[in-house]
Amino acid sequence: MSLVEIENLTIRFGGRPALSGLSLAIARGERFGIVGESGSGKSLTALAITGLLPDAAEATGVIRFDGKLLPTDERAMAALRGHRIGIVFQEPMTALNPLMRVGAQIDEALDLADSSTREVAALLQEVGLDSSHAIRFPHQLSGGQRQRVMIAMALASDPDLIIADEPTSALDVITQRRVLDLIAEICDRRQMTLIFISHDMRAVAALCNRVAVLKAGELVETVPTEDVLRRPKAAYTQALVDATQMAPRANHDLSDQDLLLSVEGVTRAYSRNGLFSRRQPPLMAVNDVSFDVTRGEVLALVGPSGCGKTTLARVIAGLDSATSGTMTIDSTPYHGADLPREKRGDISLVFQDPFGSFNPRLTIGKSLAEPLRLLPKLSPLDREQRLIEAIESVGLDASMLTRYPHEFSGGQRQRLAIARALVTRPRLVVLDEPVSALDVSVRGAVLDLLARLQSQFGLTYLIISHDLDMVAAMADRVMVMEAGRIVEAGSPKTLFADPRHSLTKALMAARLPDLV
Amino acid sequence: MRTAWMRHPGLMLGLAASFAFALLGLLSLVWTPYPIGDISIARRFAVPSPDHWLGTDQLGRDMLSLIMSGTLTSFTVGATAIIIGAGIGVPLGLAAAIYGGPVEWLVLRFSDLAFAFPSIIIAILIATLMGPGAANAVIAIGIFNIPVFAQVARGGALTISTLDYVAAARLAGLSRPAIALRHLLPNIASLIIVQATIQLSVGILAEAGFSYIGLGTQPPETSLGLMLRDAQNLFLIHPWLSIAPGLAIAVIVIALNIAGDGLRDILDPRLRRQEVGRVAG
Amino acid sequence: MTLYILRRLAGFLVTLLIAAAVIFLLLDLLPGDPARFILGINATPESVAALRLQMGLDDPAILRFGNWLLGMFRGDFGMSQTQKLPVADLIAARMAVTLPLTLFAMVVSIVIGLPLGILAAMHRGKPLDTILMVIAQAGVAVPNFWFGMLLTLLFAVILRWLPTGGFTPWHENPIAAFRGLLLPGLALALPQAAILARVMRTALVDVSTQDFIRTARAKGMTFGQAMWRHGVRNAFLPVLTILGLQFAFLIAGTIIVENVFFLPGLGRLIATAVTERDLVLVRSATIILVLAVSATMLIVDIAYGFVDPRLRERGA
Amino acid sequence: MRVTKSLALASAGLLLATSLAMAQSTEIRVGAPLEPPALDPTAGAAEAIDVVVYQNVFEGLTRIDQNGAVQSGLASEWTISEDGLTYDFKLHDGVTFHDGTSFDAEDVKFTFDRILAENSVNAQKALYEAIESVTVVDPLTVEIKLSRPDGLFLFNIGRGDAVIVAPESAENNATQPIGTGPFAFVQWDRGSRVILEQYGPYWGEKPALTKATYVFISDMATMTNALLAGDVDGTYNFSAEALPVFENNPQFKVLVGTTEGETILSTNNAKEPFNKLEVRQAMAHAINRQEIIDGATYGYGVPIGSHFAPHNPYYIDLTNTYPFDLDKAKELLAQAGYPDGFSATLKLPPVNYATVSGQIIASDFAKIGIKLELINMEWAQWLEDVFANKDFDLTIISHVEPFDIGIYANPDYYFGYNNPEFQALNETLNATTDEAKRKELAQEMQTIIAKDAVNGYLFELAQTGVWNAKLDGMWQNAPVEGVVLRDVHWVE
Repeated sequence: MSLVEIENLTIRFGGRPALSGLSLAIARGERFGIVGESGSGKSLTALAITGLLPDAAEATGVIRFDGKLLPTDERAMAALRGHRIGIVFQEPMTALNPLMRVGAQIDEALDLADSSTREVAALLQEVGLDSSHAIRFPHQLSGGQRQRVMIAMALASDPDLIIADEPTSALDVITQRRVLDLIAEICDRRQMTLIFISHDMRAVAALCNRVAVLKAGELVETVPTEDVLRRPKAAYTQALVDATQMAPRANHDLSDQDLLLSVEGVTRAYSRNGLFSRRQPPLMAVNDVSFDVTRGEVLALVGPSGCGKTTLARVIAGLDSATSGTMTIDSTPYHGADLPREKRGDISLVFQDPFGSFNPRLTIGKSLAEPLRLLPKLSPLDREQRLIEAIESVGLDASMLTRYPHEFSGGQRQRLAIARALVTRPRLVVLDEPVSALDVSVRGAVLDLLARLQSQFGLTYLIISHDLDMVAAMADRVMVMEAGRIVEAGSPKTLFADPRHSLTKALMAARLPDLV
Repeated sequence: MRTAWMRHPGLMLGLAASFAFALLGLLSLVWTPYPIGDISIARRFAVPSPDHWLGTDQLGRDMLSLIMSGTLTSFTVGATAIIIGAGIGVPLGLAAAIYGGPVEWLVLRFSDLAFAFPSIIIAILIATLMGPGAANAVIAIGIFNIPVFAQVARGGALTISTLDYVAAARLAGLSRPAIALRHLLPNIASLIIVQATIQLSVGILAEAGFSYIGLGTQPPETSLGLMLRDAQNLFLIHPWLSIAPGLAIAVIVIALNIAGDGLRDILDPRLRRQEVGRVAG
Repeated sequence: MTLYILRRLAGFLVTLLIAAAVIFLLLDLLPGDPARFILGINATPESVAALRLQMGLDDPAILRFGNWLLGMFRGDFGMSQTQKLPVADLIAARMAVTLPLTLFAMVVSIVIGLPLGILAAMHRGKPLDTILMVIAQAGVAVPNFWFGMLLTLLFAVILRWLPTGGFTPWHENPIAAFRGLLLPGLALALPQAAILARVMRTALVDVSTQDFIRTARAKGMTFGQAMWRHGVRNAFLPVLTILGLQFAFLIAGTIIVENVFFLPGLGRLIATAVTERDLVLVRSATIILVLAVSATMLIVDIAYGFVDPRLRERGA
Repeated sequence: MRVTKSLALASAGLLLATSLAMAQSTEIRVGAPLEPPALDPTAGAAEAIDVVVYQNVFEGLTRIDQNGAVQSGLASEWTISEDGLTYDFKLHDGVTFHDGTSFDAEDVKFTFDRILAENSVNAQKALYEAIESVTVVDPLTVEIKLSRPDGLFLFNIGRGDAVIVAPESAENNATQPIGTGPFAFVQWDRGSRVILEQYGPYWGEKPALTKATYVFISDMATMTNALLAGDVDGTYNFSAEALPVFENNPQFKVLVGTTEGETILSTNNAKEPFNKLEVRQAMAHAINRQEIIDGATYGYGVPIGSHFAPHNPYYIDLTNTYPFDLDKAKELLAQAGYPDGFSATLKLPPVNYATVSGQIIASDFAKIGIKLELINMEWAQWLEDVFANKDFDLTIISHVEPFDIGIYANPDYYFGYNNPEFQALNETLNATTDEAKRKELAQEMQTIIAKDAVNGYLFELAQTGVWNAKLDGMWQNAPVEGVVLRDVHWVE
């Protein structure tokens, strides 16, 4: 008998369907994956099963848990959640009460489950945390630790079903893998049913026996995991699977190219001393980093979150300044924000988040034209020409220049962000996680675009990322960074085949298995 | 956008009532049924009639004319105080947000200082300095408004300056003031507009309070607060003289508040209300 | 935490020092001769000159400022020029009215405002919410002096339950003293309660969309339980700011209500002292007021630190 | 609305009756609109001081009764020399101050020496400058010598400014007043009330009241409520506009009496264009006295045509010197060279009669082309600007000193009137003791300033007290400032 049965579930917001006619049956003990891109309705499905849909949602259809209809009474539904369903949400940052010690929050879950046997310490141990963490506040824990606390809370009632909604997408690679392994291990040990919701086909494949693929609120197909990978019936599923693998691009021959940027002993320290505080050693976000970038090269910088890679990118781009050390571009030395105005056009930066990178009150044309202030000699006609050239080079139409940012999708915005980075015809483009905020299906296209632009304009790329597969595909050379230092460097092939440093090894180990 | 406006009956009502009163006030600049300086003891305390729709006051002046003119004064005081408050507070808040460091520290201290002087004390001191009058109500309320707007502007600007387009503008070589003008200000404008409607209602109430204790508007000018003050001794004999301006104040303030709430919902549903500015009464 | 408090304390002291300078400068600019005011319209110029000398009005400004600051450090706030009493005593006597009145009004506004705000937030979008918020709108919109008059008419003139105003000192008859504060306390508290109810409701509605509320519900709580156990405490942070400002407002801004109820409060002391040009009294009373207000803000800041564990570590 | 009102008043009346039955006592609570800054009547001009202490706590050698006549005070009798320069006062025996010290001639000498000392801070020092010497003849006899005859001397020493104080306690009288009166000061809750209690060892006839509390209520609407609720038993000068609340209420009595307050439109005679007689005459013709009296005092003020109190026996009615006539006013303005009028400022002190009269006058003056800008000021600033620095065009003020027409003889006085003829008359008046002659002189002086239209003469302020109907013995008139409680008592 199925533990969870969904029949013809439709969820509307203000009359518009966000999920239409979904029917699923999830067997006891099964590990079931729901995969889809943003807006596919996958999270709504989880909320519907747990009775946590927002007030504005109008749901029709039938959901049965353990053969019984979900209770309509709020108290009974809450009791059901408290005793039989455990839930792990996406954002460990905000999903815990910031004002309450985590031990108390777990204890509360134990209380609500009327479970007298289990103890907070035992639960913490089960999720791999020392019991001393119980007295901490959420902000005193790392993202991975917080997510473990969430899992401990979900386990408190010894539930029949655990629902994990994108539990790892806010975590870095290594932590992500550990949390996934933990979930798998616990499900095995406790013989729990799992519903795992993700946009990442590989994570789903690594964890689940069966997968439902959702697209724009509709079920595409429900298939056993192996079938998805080997013989995806639907074209959309195929596309999702394809997006997980990237064909390596041809390496560039850089032997006769000259030096573009050299970084020497760059350190960025943040003072932690306040007006009255005792002396504390400064925080070394970037610690004595030196490397060269050759013209035409694609250099990648990888590392876990907080390793200092973004700080380094901002220093190189001139947004932040090094505490010590110098950088030289085209024999012009600088330290960061003191990058001379006439040189600023040579370096540009593409940001991670396509939604925050455009001023909603300016037209795309005005935003794209902003960097042209660095080239005051340009005639108005030339400027116009530059804009058209830039927007067309990223595959968009010149008529879009008069539109506003909210009229574009995430993928289009990232193209526009790239266009803005190109408008001054820079030589070095720093790309900070250029695709990680995009839906998987458009990542490939954006990477293709980047590759094409590089060869077309002879650009040099410095790519900041935690995504080893993307790096392996794009980069000529990879540097691995940990705690502000570069710990290992080399071509992706040699580096990934034979990692020396423990971090590189950990990164490699955390990679989810390829699908094919 | 249009549908959003239509879906908000409260906003429409609030805006309509606010504008109606504002227009009534503006109309008094060019026309009132009777001149407000037209005193005639013989016809005082007249009840509402076709000649005097709202009756006459203790000096025989036409109540409707007084309410029109008083509304104008109340709005003018509130609005001028907002211009002072926003005109100084917003640049200060923006400066604090974009420069940080000592500038921010100074602005925060200045905010503390301005908050530490209760506006009524400022009003008393200014009244003694320059003589009582609407101008000193404007200044006292204006000074109170400065830190309110500074906080709103700083908070909004800090949120926005973490967004990538601000970093992009810095890469494009824009100076900090230019970034503040081009990127921050337009994006916190809705915050400021919403706060302004709240401060307008606060200002109108505060003007009434100041006039009530004799620090605000002085005759022969009139304001709704002054009318209340003049009428309060007569409350047991001629209650209408108090009820009319009192109702006008309440309706205007409620209308502005409803409009402010609605505007916030429409302009940016995520905006946090700044009730800070309301604790001035 | 210590660091956090120290930083706040430094800001507090700087604010006070600047405030003292501002007050002194302002008062020095005031037109009107205190001596002339005391002696009135028929006084001879010699009498006025004699009194000026007696009051020390002819000393240079710097000297007077210095003396004032030094005096305050020693806890000596000077002598009132018109009342011939130590300023500290005068202020202490007024505080015996203003402080209890403020606290009473605070308590009433909290007791009324917070539950109503919570109630409205729990019934968000339902008729009860609408009704409560309409009442709150009206509460915010009615001038408090007007409201005070109506309260007096009803409870003092018609029903005769309470005095129309005035204040019996605590040591004489504490019950009479408290009865004297009831109506002014209510007149002050109800508009503030309306503001609090609105703030509380907004804060709770904001919190109700937060992820941790969903987490709490996932643990097995109903929405109400989740809001009660996790929402209220988090929503209390913005409310705390408003409470601090309200305390500041009440302690100083009660002049109007003090007038309506002829209470010997601090606000009226300052107002009268200004009209009488009792500069020593005005500046000392004002700086004490500023001190009280700033101290309240300081306490609110520190309270924030206690409520919010994130703040006490960041130290900023 | 009307229903609510009568309901409120009816139930108020009902409850008042019951509560009064219980409150029948020998105590009184007097509502006073102003709180005194200090309680020493010899070191401040504030009316509020005299309201509390005059003849209650402090007494002078003579005292003024409610009709303005001089009665014996601490001096039981006195003789005046032929030339009017030497006064011999016989003092009452057995008089003690409230601190127990005894009163004798030394205290009298101390009091006057203190008033006349170089560092004196007495507000009315000028009134006593004719005193040449004060001599202690024996403990119960004092001789005062004047440098010139002064017809008002006995009146002046009966004022609050010349009450007798003791050297032991004079310094602290501001906060801890010690006098010889029937009531002793008990306590002052600042901002709230002053409590007096009957002084047991009082030398004279004991008053009926044992305790009196002055409650300070500045807000007239609040005063109304306090009266209605029975929180105060009466007030000596209630705002005229709200009197109808009490006029037909049997629980209250309204006492309408006279004061010495000549309310005038003070004019800066030294300044263009007010130095022109025609301009002043034109303004006088444009003053609608009855309208002002109705508007500012609700008909309680008494019209005056010169600077003199109508209840004074020397008064002559000059209100028709320049009757209200706008055409005549315009004509006179044209003659003066201002056919289109002019602009001027009218500085107003913060009192109701001034702000309302000011608006009415501005409204009427506008009709003859004189555009007045009303400037409202605080007292301190008014005193400084208008009174001390003479920086004004017009102002409205009530001169509350009794028999103060002599101010017109001082060319340095703030309204700047300089008329040698008038000054000579004033000298003669001061030196004259013959009643008939004095009256003649005074009337001539009244006529001169009326004809010269020195100031706009508006009305004599009335005193409108509201008291519990069962109280008796309050002063109806206010010949001097003060709320004298000596005769006040409850009746059944």
